[in-house]
Amino acid sequence: MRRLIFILVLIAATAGSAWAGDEVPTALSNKEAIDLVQTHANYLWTLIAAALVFFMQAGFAMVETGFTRAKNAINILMKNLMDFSVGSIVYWAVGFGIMFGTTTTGWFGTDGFFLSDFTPGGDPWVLAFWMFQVVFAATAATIVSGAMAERTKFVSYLIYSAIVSTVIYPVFGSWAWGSLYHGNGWLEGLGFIDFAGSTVVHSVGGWAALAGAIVLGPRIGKYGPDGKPRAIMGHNMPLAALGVFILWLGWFGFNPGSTTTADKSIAMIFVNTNLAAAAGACTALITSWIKFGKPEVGMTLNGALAGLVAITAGCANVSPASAIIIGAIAGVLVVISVLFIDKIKIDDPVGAVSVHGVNGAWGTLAAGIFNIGGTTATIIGVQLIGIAACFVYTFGIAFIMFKIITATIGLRVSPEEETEGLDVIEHGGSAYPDFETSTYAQS
Amino acid sequence: MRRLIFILVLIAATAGSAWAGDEVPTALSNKEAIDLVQTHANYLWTLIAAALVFFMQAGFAMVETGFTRAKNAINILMKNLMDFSVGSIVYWAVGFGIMFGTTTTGWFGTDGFFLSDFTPGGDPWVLAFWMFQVVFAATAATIVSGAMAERTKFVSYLIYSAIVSTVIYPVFGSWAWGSLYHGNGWLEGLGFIDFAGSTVVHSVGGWAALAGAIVLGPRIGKYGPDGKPRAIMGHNMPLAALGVFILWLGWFGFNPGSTTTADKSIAMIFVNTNLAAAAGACTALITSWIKFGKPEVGMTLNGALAGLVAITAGCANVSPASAIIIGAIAGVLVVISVLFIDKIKIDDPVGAVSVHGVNGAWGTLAAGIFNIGGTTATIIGVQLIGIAACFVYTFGIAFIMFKIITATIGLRVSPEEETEGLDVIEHGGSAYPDFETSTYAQS
Amino acid sequence: MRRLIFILVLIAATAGSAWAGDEVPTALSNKEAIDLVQTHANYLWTLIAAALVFFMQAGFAMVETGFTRAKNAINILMKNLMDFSVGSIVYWAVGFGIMFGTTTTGWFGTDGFFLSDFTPGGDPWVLAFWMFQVVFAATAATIVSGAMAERTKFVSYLIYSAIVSTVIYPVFGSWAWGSLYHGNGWLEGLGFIDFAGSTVVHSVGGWAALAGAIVLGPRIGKYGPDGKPRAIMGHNMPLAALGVFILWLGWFGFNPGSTTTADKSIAMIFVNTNLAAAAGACTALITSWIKFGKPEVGMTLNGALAGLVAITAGCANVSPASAIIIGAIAGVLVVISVLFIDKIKIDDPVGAVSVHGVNGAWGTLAAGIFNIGGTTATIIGVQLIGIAACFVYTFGIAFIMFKIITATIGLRVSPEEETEGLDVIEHGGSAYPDFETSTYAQS
Amino acid sequence: MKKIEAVIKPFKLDDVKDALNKIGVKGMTISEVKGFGRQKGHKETYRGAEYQVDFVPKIKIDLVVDAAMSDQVVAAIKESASSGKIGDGKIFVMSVDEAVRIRTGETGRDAI
Amino acid sequence: MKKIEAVIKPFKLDDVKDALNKIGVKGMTISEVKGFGRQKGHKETYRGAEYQVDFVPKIKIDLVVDAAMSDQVVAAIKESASSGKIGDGKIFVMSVDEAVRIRTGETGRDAI
Amino acid sequence: MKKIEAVIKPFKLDDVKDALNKIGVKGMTISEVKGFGRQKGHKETYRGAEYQVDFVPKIKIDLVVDAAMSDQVVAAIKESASSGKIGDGKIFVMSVDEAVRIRTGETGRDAI
Ligand SMILES: Nc1ncnc2c1ncn2[C@@H]1O[C@H](COP(=O)(O)OP(=O)(O)O)[C@@H](O)[C@H]1O
Ligand SMILES: Nc1ncnc2c1ncn2[C@@H]1O[C@H](COP(=O)(O)OP(=O)(O)O)[C@@H](O)[C@H]1O
Ligand SMILES: Nc1ncnc2c1ncn2[C@@H]1O[C@H](COP(=O)(O)OP(=O)(O)O)[C@@H](O)[C@H]1O
Repeated sequence: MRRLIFILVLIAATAGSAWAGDEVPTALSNKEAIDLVQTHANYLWTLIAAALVFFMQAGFAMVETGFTRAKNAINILMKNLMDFSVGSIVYWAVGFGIMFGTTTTGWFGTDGFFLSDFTPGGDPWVLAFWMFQVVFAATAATIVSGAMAERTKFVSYLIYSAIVSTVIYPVFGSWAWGSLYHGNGWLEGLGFIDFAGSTVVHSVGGWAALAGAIVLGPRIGKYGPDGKPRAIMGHNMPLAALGVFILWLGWFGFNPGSTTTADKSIAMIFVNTNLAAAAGACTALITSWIKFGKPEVGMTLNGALAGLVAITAGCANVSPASAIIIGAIAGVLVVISVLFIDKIKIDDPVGAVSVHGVNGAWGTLAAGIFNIGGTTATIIGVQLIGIAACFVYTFGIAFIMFKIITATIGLRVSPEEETEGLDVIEHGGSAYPDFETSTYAQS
Repeated sequence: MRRLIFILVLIAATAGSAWAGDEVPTALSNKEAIDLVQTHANYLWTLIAAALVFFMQAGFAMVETGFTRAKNAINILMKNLMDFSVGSIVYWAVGFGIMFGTTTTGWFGTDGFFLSDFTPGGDPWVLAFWMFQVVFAATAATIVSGAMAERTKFVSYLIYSAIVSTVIYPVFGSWAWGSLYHGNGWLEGLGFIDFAGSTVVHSVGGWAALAGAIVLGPRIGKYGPDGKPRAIMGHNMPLAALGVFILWLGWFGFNPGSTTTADKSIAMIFVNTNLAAAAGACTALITSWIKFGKPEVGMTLNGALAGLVAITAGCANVSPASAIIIGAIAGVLVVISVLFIDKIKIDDPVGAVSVHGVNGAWGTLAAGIFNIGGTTATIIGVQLIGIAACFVYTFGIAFIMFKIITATIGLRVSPEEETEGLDVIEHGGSAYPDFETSTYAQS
Repeated sequence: MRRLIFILVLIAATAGSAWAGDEVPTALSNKEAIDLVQTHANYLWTLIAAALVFFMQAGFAMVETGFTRAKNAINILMKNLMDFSVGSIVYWAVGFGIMFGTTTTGWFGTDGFFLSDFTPGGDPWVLAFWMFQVVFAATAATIVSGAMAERTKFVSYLIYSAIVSTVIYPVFGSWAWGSLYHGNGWLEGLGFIDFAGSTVVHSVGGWAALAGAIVLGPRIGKYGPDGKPRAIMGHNMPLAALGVFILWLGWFGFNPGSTTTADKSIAMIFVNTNLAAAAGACTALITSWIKFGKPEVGMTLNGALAGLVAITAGCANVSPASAIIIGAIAGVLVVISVLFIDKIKIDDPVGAVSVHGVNGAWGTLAAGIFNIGGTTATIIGVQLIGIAACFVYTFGIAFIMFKIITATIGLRVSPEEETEGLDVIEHGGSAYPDFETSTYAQS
Repeated sequence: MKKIEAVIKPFKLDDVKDALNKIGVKGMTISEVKGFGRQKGHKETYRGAEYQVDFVPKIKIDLVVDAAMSDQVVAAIKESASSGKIGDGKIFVMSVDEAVRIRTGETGRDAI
Repeated sequence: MKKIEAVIKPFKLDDVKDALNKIGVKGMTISEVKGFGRQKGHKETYRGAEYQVDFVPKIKIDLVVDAAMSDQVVAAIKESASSGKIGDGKIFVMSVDEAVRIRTGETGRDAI
Repeated sequence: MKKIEAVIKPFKLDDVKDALNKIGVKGMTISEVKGFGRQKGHKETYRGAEYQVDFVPKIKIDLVVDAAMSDQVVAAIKESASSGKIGDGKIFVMSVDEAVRIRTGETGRDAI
């Protein structure tokens, strides 16, 4: 490896200059060197955080698999793997440029495609930054798969998840975060606060999921002849719980990592993230206990996630005490929202809309309300504008996209396939061939 | 995000001063800046380590779920999720203050509740430190759930695990670690060595678990009419093994992270941690092979954990060779201990007492014996005092607590519920609805 | 802990000198302090990366368990746990010295056994470096278990995996990487490029796996009377998928960590690693879709891994665009290779040979072809020499080793044991006692 | 008394159960079985190798009724279990000599 | 020969097995079944939606014995399987024309 | 018609199936069962405590055939299922009063 280090040092020019040195150090050369070490720390933190956020893909995969039926396990796993894989490629090719390229209009970027901003020998920060951003894009994309689970055609999934990572997410992202790189969006221009993406990532994912679930319609058997929602139980609670722990871990990259700087500010973000998640789990547990007479596992797991989503916008500008309040409210909200969405006959197997859409909105509002520096009508107003813009834009465009897919290649599998299970029909395999699975209980 | 960075920089005052600078750097301003960068590295390491330790919650959840029966899976998962969630809140409100607040008596702290030591604009170190400590507190609490699995009332669990994180753990913690912040405990005053908590975290958890298992009594069917212990097999070995790998990973935050400093010392701690775990797995494998004629998976997994627990106290002050010896002995010890505890009719489904209690004590003693700077009768003596104090205090108070709970709301579920399974009765769900589970084998 | 910090500071001498300081700082003392902080960052990164690579053990365990049958789950888990545990001990005692000790011949090192290069008070870098290297050694060793799964005697496994970590891997490693420490190998002398070990780690593992699979012969029932390969389905796809996500995460330590330096160069390595994996998954999906008419999960998972293995050699000296090409080719290659190996009657249950051996070779060649600084016949030539040397050496010595084991203690379990399952016979347990498993489907 | 064994398609179970309740059947025992017959299984691919699943999942209903009710029950099952597609399954009728209710010790018709 | 089919509560299996061994029954075959009868299932909640589990897990014992032994066996099962609570299950007796031990080819009484 | 119930060793299923196909049996129903008999189970160790697995996994084949075919079928199963080792299993033959094919309503011999 060392041999290559040399090549690398040449590439990382600045580094070279700072370390070449046997020449006598001066206050100036030292200052330069100090800044460089801090820069190295920033790279380190940004990339480690990116790795943690990447791992959230595993979390989503486990949660969504655990909350759906065994006969569709391969399908949901494939979707989670492929939305990240396809997403990485398209975000490299197009998405990143749209989100962070220079923009004349303030509506989206128009350069920096194919990571063209990076030239060997040049400053590699764009690579570190891209790495951190691509895992965010994939998060938005993967949220959708949960709400549309157990009935969506695989090929259609690939197409729309590519569209989400190429256009839908990046365009909105450019409005709120473009200036983090070469862009400058109208929403951030207003002073919109969404530190790590309650709206930019989670609501975008959640509202797209909502559109998808509506266009698809509910799974066979989800609603009885009486129109009452029926339980279609997830097949593997340990996997679902593992997924939530993994997501919680990943959020320690998602929120504090959004500083892309290794400084003291990450401490409060860690604490806020953890407290909000804890509070969300507690209040969701209590709410389910009161409403159903028993502490329900699915809701409690959703509660922790709801707390995490809700603190994402304000994790850097609210106090720990506020974080607890924000998370606690999210925990109640998610239970009510899941029941409500079930009731209005929208079938969201994993609760993606309630967790990411609804609580993304709540969290964004809360970031304004609980702003540590105090709040104003303007701040709240801007937050509301951002929330509304996200819903109108995302739901609208996603709805149209899903309608077009339905009209062309088709979005949903046939009833036979749905009953048989997507694993056999779509992938020609079964996830648990050695186990006896009960065929009637949930067919 | 960048927009917020500014707010943050203001918050992180010191940082502000160091980076504001276009003024000409001086040796002094540089020194200050260097210290700041090092401080940033310390924050980074402390918080990343905290994230790794947090992930141990997932490890415990998988180990405990894997080592118990399918009909109680939801219950054990919920317990693991909630002890961390509830624990985070109560440790924020009370526990941290008791453990690290200023103390006049040396018995426990009396300020710093609700993270009141942190003021916006002030030094956020208390937040980083709290984050690292809360995951330790939750570790102590979650250990208990394993020993009391498959028969403890959920509501009673919530209550006692809250008490552990609020009082039981923090009080002992203040004795040994208080001076890491504002406190100063009598035990550390004596020079007690417990770098990362073989005693403070693991023995506290283990002895509380012992008290709980004794008060609860064994699971139905654990002992035959002949009084011989019968096997109640864990239902999912892959999950249990995954849990052990996750815990091993987490320990790379648990032990080296306890420096809360990014310096060279963490290297030896990493190596010691890894070698002790490896040695523990090896000797436990061999011991089980000799004793049962076959290399047994449960014992081997426990062996790795035993090695990790045992090296925790001395990870920073023993040599790698000593670490191997410490781990190797732990691996033998855990097998003997599990068999012994089984024999005296204490039912510990996952071996929590043997892994955390017994080997926590062994590790603490070993930290004195193998001290890299040489050992003395005094060192050993102090270690023994610490070990004894931990047992007497923790077992005593926990025993009383469990007795009170038994006498009031009740600690154990009804025999019917136990036979039916806690998932259906306590949570109204089942962990694997799509799978055919054998109902007689282990009912 | 703080109390110990002092002891530690004494140990970490240099650190001591730099921080002791209330004396007036000078440009020189500052320069020294700056270098020290950078050194701390390097330690931090190297050790965090080591932790991530360690976690790959969990990934391998899940992939191999998921891709094999339920009746052998405990066995494969034990093998994964023990190759790391035994491997850690023998690599500490012998392997590291052979790989990185001073060498007079250029064929292997002859000192630094038992970490003897570390002396309390001395520079602990050797410990950080060892920690990073031991997880690499274990990776090479664990690769073998997959190809030989479901029919290898446990005791024989322990022996040969110990030999791999003691001799086979270290000797080749010393040829290519020895100079990273005290050694200097003939291969690196030629200018062989293998930044993170496509050849050194993965091909070594893959070719040893090939030898093992050949000597063992296929599992009962793998080939029909007609000689056609028959599917023996893996029993748990969610575990397999989880394993792939974990491995992907671990690779963010494996590749960028190989800098063992916290500088800007890691950014491009992160990006390349991610893009190659994504591309591999995409092309494997497409290839399986074309070849089998359906997107097959096993192949797609292998595709992601193939991309990761292939980029390992060149991750630091190829452009992101090249990384995509390298990964894309790997994804196609792995499918073809798996089918080919199946066809020539070598039974590799998890595709270890195709993923690690074949794509390790491809990646090493690609590192020459796509070299960012341009390529030459010499570069390609040296890469080919390295690839060939690895195959001849590793396959040869491993083949002999397996033959000797077969002739002595025996390598394969009896047909009865194989039919019954290794868990019951070798370990006297079952991985899923609460589940009804189908006994005929895949007996 | 007669024992009626019906092998049906899993997703038909609910309909059959309801149909039997309607005609007053108070008890039955079901089990997961695999069927082999005119309805062929399907092919699966695993890592490139094809795999023929011969046996199709079915539900078997065991039902003991008073001889007098037998035809009516058979008719009800035939009705409710039929999808008209191959693989709908079979109904077999056998004689039962004795029936006992464990709880009460009642025998014969009272037992069922 | 007679075939005795008993549907019992899972946790009673051990007792029944022991009782049968006592009276010299050398073999039996058991299977996991689900029962529907007077004993009703239970309600489960999943993410807020209620779910009625109609079928209760039971164990079915298949046992072929010499006709002469039949009553004794039935009595033994009735004894050992009874908890007095609803859902204890049923015992059915049928005639068997022939029995063969695969290993030896023995038939009739020698086969069981 | 006759109902043939065979309890065999799982890994023999393929052979039995082929043997039955050869003599023209078009359908059968199988289920996973656990057997208790002369073939004893095995001991497992879990965390040091021994555990006796009494019941051995077996496959049960349910097969209804025309009475005339019965002996031939029994012979075929006996042949193909035999490994000569203890635990090979049993074959039982019972009379069936009626058979119905749900799809067509055909009864008797035409139904099977
Ligand atoms: N002779 C038989 N004995 C027992 N079960 C049978 C027999 N023939 C068919 N079955 C069962 O009935 C199911 C359906 O039969 P099949 O021939 O596939 O369709 P159909 O009943 O519509 O002709 C089979 O899967 C099998 O479980
Ligand atoms: N007519 C029947 N035919 C077959 N099995 C039956 C019949 N009635 C009951 N069973 C079985 O017996 C079990 C117990 O019957 P149930 O009516 O619930 O209680 P009890 O036997 O105490 O009256 C049921 O779960 C079912 O498996
Ligand atoms: N009397 C019986 N009634 C029902 N099934 C029986 C009976 N005896 C044996 N079996 C079944 O046959 C299987 C094999 O019988 P076993 O006595 O173990 O060997 P063998 O048939 O070679 O004598 C048992 O596991 C059990 O499933």
